[in-house]
Amino acid sequence: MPERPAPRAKQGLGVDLRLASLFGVLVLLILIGWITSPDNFLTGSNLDTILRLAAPSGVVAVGMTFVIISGGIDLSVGSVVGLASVWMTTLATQSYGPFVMVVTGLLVGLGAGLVNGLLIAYGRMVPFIATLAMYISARGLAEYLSNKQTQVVRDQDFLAFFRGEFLGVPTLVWILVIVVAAGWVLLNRTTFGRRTFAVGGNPEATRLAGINVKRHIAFVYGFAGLLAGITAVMLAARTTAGSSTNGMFYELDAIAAVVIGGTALTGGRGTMVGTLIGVLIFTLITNIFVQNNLPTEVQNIAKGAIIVIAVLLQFRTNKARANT
Amino acid sequence: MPERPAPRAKQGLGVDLRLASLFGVLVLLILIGWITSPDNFLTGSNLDTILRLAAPSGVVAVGMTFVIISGGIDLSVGSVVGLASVWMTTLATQSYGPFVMVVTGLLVGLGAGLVNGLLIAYGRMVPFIATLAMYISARGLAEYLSNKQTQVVRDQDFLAFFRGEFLGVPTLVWILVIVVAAGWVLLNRTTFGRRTFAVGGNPEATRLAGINVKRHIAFVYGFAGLLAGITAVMLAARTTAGSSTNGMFYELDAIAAVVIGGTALTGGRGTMVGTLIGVLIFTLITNIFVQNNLPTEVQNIAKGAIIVIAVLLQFRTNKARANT
Amino acid sequence: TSNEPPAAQANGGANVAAGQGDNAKAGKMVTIGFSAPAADHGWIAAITKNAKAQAEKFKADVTLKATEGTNDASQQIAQVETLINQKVDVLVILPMDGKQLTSVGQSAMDKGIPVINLDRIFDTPLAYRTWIGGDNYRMGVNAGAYIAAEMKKKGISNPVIGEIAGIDSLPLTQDRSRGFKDALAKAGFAVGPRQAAEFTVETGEKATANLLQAAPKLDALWNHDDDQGIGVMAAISAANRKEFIMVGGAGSRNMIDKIKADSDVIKATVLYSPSMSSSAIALARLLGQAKGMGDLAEHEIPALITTYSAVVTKENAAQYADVAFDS
Amino acid sequence: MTGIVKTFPGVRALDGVDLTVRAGEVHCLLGQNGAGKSTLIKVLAGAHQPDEGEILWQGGRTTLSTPVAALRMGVATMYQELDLIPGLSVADNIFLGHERASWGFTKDRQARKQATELLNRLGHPEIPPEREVGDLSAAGQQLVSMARALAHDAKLIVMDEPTAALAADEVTNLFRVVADLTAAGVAVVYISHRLEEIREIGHRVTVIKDGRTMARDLAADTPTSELVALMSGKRVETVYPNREESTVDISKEVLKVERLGRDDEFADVNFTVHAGEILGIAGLVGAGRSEILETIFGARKANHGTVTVNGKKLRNGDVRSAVDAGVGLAPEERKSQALLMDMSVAQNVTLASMRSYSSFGFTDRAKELRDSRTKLEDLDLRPADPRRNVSTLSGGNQQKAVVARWLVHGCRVLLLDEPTRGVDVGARAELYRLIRELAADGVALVLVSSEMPEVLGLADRVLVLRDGRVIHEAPADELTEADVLDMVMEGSAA
Ligand SMILES: Nc1ncnc2c1ncn2[C@@H]1O[C@H](COP(=O)(O)OP(=O)(O)OP(=O)(O)O)[C@@H](O)[C@H]1O
Ligand SMILES: Nc1ncnc2c1ncn2[C@@H]1O[C@H](COP(=O)(O)OP(=O)(O)OP(=O)(O)O)[C@@H](O)[C@H]1O
Ligand SMILES: [Mg+2]
Ligand SMILES: [Mg+2]
Repeated sequence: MPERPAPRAKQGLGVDLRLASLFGVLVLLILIGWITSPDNFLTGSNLDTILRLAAPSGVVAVGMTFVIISGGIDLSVGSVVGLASVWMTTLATQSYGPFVMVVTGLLVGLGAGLVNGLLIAYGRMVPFIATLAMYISARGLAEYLSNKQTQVVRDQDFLAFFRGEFLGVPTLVWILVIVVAAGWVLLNRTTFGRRTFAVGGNPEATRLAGINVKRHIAFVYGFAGLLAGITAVMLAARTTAGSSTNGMFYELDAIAAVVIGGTALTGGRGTMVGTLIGVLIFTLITNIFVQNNLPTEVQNIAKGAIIVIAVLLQFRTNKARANT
Repeated sequence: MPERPAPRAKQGLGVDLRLASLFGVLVLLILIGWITSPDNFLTGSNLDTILRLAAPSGVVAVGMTFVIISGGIDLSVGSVVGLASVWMTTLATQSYGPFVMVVTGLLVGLGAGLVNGLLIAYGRMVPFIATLAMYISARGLAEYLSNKQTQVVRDQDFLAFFRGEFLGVPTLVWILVIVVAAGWVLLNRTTFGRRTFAVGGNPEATRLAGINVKRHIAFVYGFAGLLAGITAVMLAARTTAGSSTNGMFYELDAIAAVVIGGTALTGGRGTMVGTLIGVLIFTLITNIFVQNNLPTEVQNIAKGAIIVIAVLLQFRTNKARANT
Repeated sequence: TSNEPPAAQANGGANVAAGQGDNAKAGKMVTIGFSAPAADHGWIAAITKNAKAQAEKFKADVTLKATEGTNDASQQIAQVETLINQKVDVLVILPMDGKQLTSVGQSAMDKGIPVINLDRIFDTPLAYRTWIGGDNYRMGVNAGAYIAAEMKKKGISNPVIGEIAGIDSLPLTQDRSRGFKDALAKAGFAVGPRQAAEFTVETGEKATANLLQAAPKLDALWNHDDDQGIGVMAAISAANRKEFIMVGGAGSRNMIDKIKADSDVIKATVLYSPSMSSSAIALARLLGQAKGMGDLAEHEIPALITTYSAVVTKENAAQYADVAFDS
Repeated sequence: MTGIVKTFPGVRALDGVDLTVRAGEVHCLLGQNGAGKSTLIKVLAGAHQPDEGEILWQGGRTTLSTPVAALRMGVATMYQELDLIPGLSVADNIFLGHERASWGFTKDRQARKQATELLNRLGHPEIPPEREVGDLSAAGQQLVSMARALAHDAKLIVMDEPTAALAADEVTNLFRVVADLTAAGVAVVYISHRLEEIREIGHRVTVIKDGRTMARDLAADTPTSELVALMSGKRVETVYPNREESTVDISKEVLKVERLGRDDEFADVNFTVHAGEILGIAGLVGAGRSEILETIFGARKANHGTVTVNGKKLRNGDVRSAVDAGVGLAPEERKSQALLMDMSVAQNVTLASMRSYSSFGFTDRAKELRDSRTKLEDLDLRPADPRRNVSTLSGGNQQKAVVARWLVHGCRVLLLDEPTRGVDVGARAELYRLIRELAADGVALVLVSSEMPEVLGLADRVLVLRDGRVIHEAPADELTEADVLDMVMEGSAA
């Protein structure tokens, strides 16, 4: 028989190598941060800051991981964050109290995500275009709803809870941890996750295995929308306000983080841990730059270069791994 | 024999049907414009305004058409426009006179495009990510070069030529016409165009047919960068200034126009005429909204909806065509 | 200014000017074209809102064609061109970037349409009939002077003074920062940690959260814009920092209320009021009707009007309640 | 070519292969799936760079660093995976890479004219050169591929399984062209798994196994058993296993298809399949066989007619309903329609039965591994490691993985579309045995194959299909290959 000793390294090991190289980048950044500002970088409060900044983008990136593994892309998440944050902070919504604020905020996110999903799955639109349309419309709708004003959150219970801490860790960070953990379990230990990989890997084969691919795709975008809703809640807490400008450029940051994290844009492959590291890398870069009082433009030039280097490095690792 | 009476409508006819439906949308918009502002819409000066506004985005979209047909995407064009416009308007560059301004502006665009192309073709980066990195870096570099100041064009020859008219038609519109015509010929009547379709349709098969796919891809992105450089020249003429904020969101507008124009994001298929109509549709929408004093947010909500409707409509047309 | 608080309430929080004397009477019909950048944050939104409210106030003799909203210079040029094509009588333009819109302003003037240039100034006086706007440099100076005085009052000789700027690529931000620096330098102080945000709450929060980490101890902080200020304050409260005084910019209702209450780090804000757009519409009307300004001896309205960036503190907050805008 | 070595990450695909081809001969390359045939010819085409070994061309040493180098030298290749651009026209595809052009501007009229001439030479003047290749049938595309090889005026044409997608009459046509070429002194390297073809046109045969040359320059009429022994290292005696008397009650009607039809594809298809029965469907490529299977399975929506499984009517156009009723489909294109190449064998096997491998939505990975390992061992899938990536399996074993998917699901009706396409002789025999065993276990099977002997040798009953209509139904032992060929060709030749 034509079979020989396993021609490729095992899937598990491969993932580990790739993640290890990513983790190396993270450690390197921490070292750089520590060396360049030894007094302020490795403090508890700076860690808090980094994690709190990472939290909303991290939650969006978890949803994006699912979308990209399923073979799609979601350009609208940032706008949906803005829309949901505006919705939940209008005077009308706030008058119903924090519970309604949070729940309807999540529902708006979910709803926008489902609209994306339906357009893509049943309207057969290319994800890029369907979510581009949502990107434009949702931001417009947010401006319309808010009358382009920043809406301050008046509800003290909401603020007390979401801006508070639990066991010394900020609520926002807890949310991030819970969402990433739940995302990991959902992706790796449930049929939903399995189907997401399958749909992204080979939609036709998945359909012919009796799985309702369209419905699954609609769910995946709905899920990403729901997480955008959670992000809106987090941002409303962090900034104590809802605004149509909330969540701007989150889609690009999330996509960059997911891809840096090793998830393939062609679908079918990806890891949640990689995404988390990707998000942390980007947050760290910003933090290190600010710590050293460097201007934004230098930060941007470097950010682009880091993306390129990280991706090329992964490619090297892959090649090296493949050559073993 | 394996050949039967053509089960699908002929390609030519199919394209015509699709373009016809697009053209219908264009005509409909013109009618709407005419009905809602009968006095101002169909005037020569308004036509001038529309075409001069369409000109820079149109040129970018021509390059994007090639990139998308080749199976890629270029998120960086807008930033490259900003970078090139800043480059050509620095005091140093301006001191060399208009010729150097234009030529180096184009070269900066070409260079940035080639960097994209090299990263994608030889660095094997996903186009989305390579150009995302360029998107971030080029804007940062533009801010750095310009020190975030708007640089006014002092050269009167430059302004006289590019802001002038020729045979009653603004130079900018001439440039658009020439670029679109040249783009059409390049795409449909040269080996370069043929190979662009081939690379996008099946890169491996193209390689096996003896075509240097990598070099071709690098060229395609270089070409898109060159057109971004031309756009920078046009914007510098139109705004009489160079600024790092020039060209913002042009990539999204261009992608939307190209896709509305019937070019498939999966590569291998597309038309130049469709792209031109796509660009005109978007410019018209903006113009109609301005004519009727409608606020941006409504405009954005509508723009998203129009993208969805136009794409769904095309899908219908395709289906109808396939079922004939 | 001639703002009346009750009118402000009646117009949903927008500041409008009432015409005075003869100017209050309806005159010949004037069509005013209005163009501003994308109203993506509170201050610009207030500018547009004020313009509309002011036009509504004068609806007897003013028609407003308000195109609004783009951050793309070339698109705003097209908008202004459209207004010119529609043959408006007067144009009020708040350019996305003064330098980039200069040519279209000039072409309007050339066609005989007077242009009121609002705030971000054109590159040449030939492009406008009248400019009305704030004084960004002095805004920075006033903020710096206030902070310097407070530092002296507290006897801090070597203070750490932070700055949260707005969008760095706008000339107005650069002017504000320059004024701030100059005023501090005069007192022998310097700007410490500085970060630029983008006039949005979220970027304000992010920049501040990071800045506060970089500066474990601060004595004063100037934030250019009260709109992003909501985010700045949120970051400060999240970091639980109280050791410094904060000064805002622009003068939103929110911040002025907080200053009045005196329970937060914010102690003052330097005005940069969007009420200037109400004034611009009022000026445009007068221009269209070939009238002068009531209390001035001139027959014509002046060519340059600079609003004053007053420092609003707890003591005088009540006085400025009417120009405060809803961010 | 001597001593060619090519390693891929983890695989030594070629481990010192020798191949000598003379002008004017048809040199056949034989070997099991994964033996390295395609890799060898890709080295010859300049698509792969060999790690070791040398290539002599007309006596001189050459290196083929790119496909262009090979084409310039005179080697044209028809690759195994169709190497066409679906969005381009027939003419554009034929001249891709050496476009008829001056100064970079294409001369489309000239290209169309020359394309028509080439297609004429292949006996297919009816294919319009401006037609988009994606709209052609698989056979039509194969012809375009061939026209492209001819367009190069090559001295050596390599054909990698050119007949895999062709029907019998097309094969005859192809052979005529090959004969013309060799008569003109062109050498042809011919790869096929169908030994009878090799006998028909081959002059000499080289057999490779596991990346090594097992035998070179054999005569084309070397006995089958000897060739198979060389290829597999063992002897395969009888290809089609004998029909055993099964113990199941084959009178039980499991699948009933009534008046099934789809516009433009097929119409009025009626048949029933009993438990333990194998129903074969014979017909030419393009007769609509795949479409019928996919419609039964719900992957396509029927325009009329019904499908009943065990007395229960299936919902039209709903795969889930078919799967729930116990129907499984091993589709025609394994790679694109059945397998998840990035996933493990186990995950591929359980894909259709996720429900039984999860509780409250959480996957039971231990059970998944356990069950799939058992099934792999049952099917003798090698290596029986469920954690392995399915892309590392050979074609035959991948096919078994697809069958395993439906067995794990407990399916009672299995639809097999070209189950042995691209599968080598040794693995074929195993698949045949497997199909028989399934029948013996009471599974109702529908078998579609382009290889007539396969249908006749395996099936109990055979439907003959022409142009989307059933024209004949009979027990397999009452039909001969010639009968069936007669029936399918009649009319279509006109
Ligand atoms: N690009 C590649 N990367 C890694 N391994 C490869 C690659 N191409 C081929 N192989 C491996 O090389 C070996 C030889 O493959 P090849 O395609 O040459 O076989 P073949 O004889 O043509 O088989 P078949 O009859 O199925 O076409 C196989 O084990 C295959 O998995
Ligand atoms: N791409 C296509 N576009 C339109 N019609 C097609 C296309 N492919 C196939 N058809 C039509 O569908 C019918 C059945 O084609 P198909 O080749 O799939 O049949 P088949 O009998 O399953 O052949 P095979 O043995 O190759 O699977 C034919 O009428 C054919 O012309
Ligand atoms: Mg092969
Ligand atoms: Mg078939």
